[in-house]
Amino acid sequence: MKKIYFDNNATTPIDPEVFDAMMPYLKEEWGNPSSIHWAGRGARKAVEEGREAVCKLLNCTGLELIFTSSGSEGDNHAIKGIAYAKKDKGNHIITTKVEHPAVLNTCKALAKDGFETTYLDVDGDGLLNLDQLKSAITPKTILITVMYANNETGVVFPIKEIGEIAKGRGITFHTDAVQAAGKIPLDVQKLGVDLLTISGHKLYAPKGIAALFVKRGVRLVPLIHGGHHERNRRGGTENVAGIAAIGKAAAIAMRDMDKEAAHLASLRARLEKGLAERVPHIKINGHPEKRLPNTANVSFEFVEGESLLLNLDMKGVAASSGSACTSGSLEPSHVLLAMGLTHEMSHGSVRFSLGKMNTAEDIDYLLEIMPPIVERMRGMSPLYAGAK
Amino acid sequence: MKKIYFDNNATTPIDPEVFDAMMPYLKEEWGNPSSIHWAGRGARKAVEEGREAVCKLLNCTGLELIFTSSGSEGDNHAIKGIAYAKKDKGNHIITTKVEHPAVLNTCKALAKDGFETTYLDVDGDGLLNLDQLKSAITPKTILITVMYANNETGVVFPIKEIGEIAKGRGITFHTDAVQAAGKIPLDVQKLGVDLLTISGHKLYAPKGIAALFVKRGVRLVPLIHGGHHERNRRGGTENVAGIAAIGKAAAIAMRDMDKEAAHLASLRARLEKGLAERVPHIKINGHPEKRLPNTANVSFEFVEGESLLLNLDMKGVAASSGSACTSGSLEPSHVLLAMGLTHEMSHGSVRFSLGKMNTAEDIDYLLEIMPPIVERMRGMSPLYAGAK
Amino acid sequence: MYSEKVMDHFSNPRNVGEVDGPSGTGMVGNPACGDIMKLTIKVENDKITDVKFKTFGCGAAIATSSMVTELVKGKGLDEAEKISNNTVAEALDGLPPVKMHCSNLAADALHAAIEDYKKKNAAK
Amino acid sequence: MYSEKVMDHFSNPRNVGEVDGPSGTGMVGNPACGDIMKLTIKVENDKITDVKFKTFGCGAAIATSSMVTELVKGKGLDEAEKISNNTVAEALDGLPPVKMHCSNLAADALHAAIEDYKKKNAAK
Ligand SMILES: Cc1ncc(COP(=O)(O)O)c(C=O)c1O
Ligand SMILES: Cc1ncc(COP(=O)(O)O)c(C=O)c1O
Repeated sequence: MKKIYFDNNATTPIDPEVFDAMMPYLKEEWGNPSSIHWAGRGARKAVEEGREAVCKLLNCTGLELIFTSSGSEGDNHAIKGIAYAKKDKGNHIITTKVEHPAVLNTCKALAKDGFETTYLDVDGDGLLNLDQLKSAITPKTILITVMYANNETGVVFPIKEIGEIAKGRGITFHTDAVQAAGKIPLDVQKLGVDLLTISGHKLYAPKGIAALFVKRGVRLVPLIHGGHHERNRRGGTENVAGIAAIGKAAAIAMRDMDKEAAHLASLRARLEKGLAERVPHIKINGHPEKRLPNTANVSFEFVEGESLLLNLDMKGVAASSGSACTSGSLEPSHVLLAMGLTHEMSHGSVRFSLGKMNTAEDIDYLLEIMPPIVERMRGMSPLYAGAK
Repeated sequence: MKKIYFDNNATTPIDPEVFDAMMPYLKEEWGNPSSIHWAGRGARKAVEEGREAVCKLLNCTGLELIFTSSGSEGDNHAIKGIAYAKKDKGNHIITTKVEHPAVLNTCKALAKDGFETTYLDVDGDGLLNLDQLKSAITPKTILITVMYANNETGVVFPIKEIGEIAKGRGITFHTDAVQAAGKIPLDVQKLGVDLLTISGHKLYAPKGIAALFVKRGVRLVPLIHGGHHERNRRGGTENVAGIAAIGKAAAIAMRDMDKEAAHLASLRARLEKGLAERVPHIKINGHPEKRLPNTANVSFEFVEGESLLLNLDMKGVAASSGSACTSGSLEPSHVLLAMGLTHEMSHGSVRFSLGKMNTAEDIDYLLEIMPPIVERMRGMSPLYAGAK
Repeated sequence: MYSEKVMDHFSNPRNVGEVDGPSGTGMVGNPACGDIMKLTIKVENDKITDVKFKTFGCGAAIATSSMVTELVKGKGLDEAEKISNNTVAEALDGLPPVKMHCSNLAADALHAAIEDYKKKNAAK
Repeated sequence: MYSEKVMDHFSNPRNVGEVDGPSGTGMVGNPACGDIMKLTIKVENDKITDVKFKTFGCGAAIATSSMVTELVKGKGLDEAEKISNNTVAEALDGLPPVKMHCSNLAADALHAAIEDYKKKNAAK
């Protein structure tokens, strides 16, 4: 059966170049980078080269990068690390209602330690109101954490502007750039952020490796205490193969991003236009322009998302509904609800997130199979009058 | 040049069977285990099979196992997780002076939050005094964390006895079994522990994957908040390939442990006996019997460890001095100092930690090159009268 | 995630639609949960002679709806009333734990339809 | 970790031992740090005509000891006194940062030896 993967925001395939780059570290060069003997030297070199490559993508120095095991670890490290480091200065955090659970649940957990969080609204297009942000700031505000791009809708937030607001007031600024990495430019100097999270497995590298940028001079409490690794900022023997992989993935992203972004944008346009032409009663969620080039979030009125996904899966098409991370739960997407969608429309949403392996033929196949699926499911729906 | 690896406590090579087991998840099965479509199903299956295999090694149920990224993360998760979960009950922790930095530095960090830690002594053989442990317990003691086997000397602590002391008093008991796993039996039921840490890269699996056993009913605060992964106990997309790898490694450990332990013990005896016969003024550190079968920690009087390691490395032999994790520092081993060794003797220690690929020929090669190296270095030493 | 039986009922649902001139109608669930089921039954001589469903919901919701119609077709009302959500889940070889609460409403819809029929009948 | 020069001096250390009837002896370092250096010099006409070392310590400690003996052999005392630990590290193409403080004592040992020589000489 055909297999078409439209779930690249959940995780990406591993790029064959990345696979090749990590192999030596699973075969001959399995040493511990801390060892001074032959077995450690190759590993140490891989760690430093991987660091350099990721630093190039982010435009930062090696001293400013901490390798972590996941985007979630990076988000936790950044948010808890700053909160505890600055707790004498204040206890107020500002974030948004549409963050990933790694951010939202970390902020919630900090409430038990006396931290208070303001969750900013988004409008119907998924955009923030920077005036609301400004007026949320209090003398006790120590941290703003706002994602660069939303995983469900692809909506991109104005990180540079938020950074300027934060800087003027001495507030530390973190951005979760897990979905932005590799899709839109990610220059920490230009963005003006203090901390930034990325994750390998959204970037054609494997799961289990990620990185956190921490601007020179920004102090934070470690999340994982231990040995001298990562300059005493993150204990644990380095995931050498993973670091080689994310380094390669970063280098590829640097090299190919412009080309890939154009490719993705054109496929996405084909998909959205095609669906709108073929399927009535749909809504494309998120601001039409201020979005990642690869993400299409579509609500199909009168039907429920999971049932669409199962139908798509039966035809070999992988997509998702809500974020993959919360697909184990039954709650409708908190992101779409925050954008003002009804429960029905939120439940009826499907996310198509494209990747660099996708082709125009993939889109055309989807456009062929989607209308009858939607029609069939609507025919079963008690909410759909048109079918009677 | 010959390459002989005697640094298996720092990290192990990846077993070819383990390599093969993880490959599918870096090639075709790169899906996100949370996804409900085809790409997620194979990944989900791998996670569940990996979990089962590790559970078999530990003799626990799947609900009791959390996959983590490193032994250090496991130790941090266990110790901070229990400390914060039980902080209303008390603020006192008991550990030993010879733990890994992942434990020691976590306890130190907790001091800033009002937790107090008692660090138990060891004697000249590296053993604990359980009476000291008993009398260290106060009504405020919430956690005992004592390693199963020491990474530098291989000394094994009486976990079962400590577990009985803890249980009688309602104190949670964690053991860092990173070095024990695969070398000595590890049955959490028989050991009577509440939490237990293992790490893949000490068990012929790759770096970046590890696991924490948490006994049913033991509540702890997550270290990494996020999505619903690992039953809401550890956010972050699962390291699927890593989990497949540690699962395979656990299955191999189950299958081969008895045979391997005998093999290691006989090689280690050959090494220690051979060195004692050929090199004067040496001391083998740690209790002669209560040790892992693979670890030989030897102090060479009058010379410094690093200079021995460099000489060994020039002959293709990889060993370490102190723990690999602290080799970036200049401090003599805290473990050997705690055992009462002088600074010179601590500085003069070399750890040979054997692995399943080692052979009698490897040992004989070491026995051949070691005496002239020590002699040469002693000839340069101002502390060595014999050479004058 | 789902058993083969669930997938069978999901992809080939039995008795979709609404019976003509239903003797009773049951509608349960709500949009917040993401599951709404509408069951219509035809009752003759205290027997369910026809039954159809319409469902807005996930795979489990559709499969349980389909299954319940198979289970009750031709059954007497007494027997039909004994069918529980668990009966339905078991007939499908089980459901994922996360789906047991929200999406397993088909028997509720059936009971609502029977009650509706009884109310209408009592009124006659 | 170490430069080639360091490894060269470590594996082929120059001037190991103690000079016969030394004009001055310098001993620096302590066991806690893991580095102890003993430097003996022969001085004739304010020139260092011979110099030898004995060192207990890591690779850096041995290489710096060896290097300092090369640097001062045949030099006048004035010139020798100007040699700093940094001079030695530079002559070795640098040392790992972690080694700069503890293990880079060779010039200190040299200065201690010169001082010892001067003290002895003044006493004469
Ligand atoms: C006893 C012990 N605990 C914990 C660790 C940390 O394990 P990891 O490197 O996987 O974080 C090690 C390894 O260095 C160890 O030997
Ligand atoms: C925006 C965002 N942040 C954080 C994460 C968490 O990343 P990871 O799965 O690497 O923990 C994800 C991925 O699910 C994401 O999309």
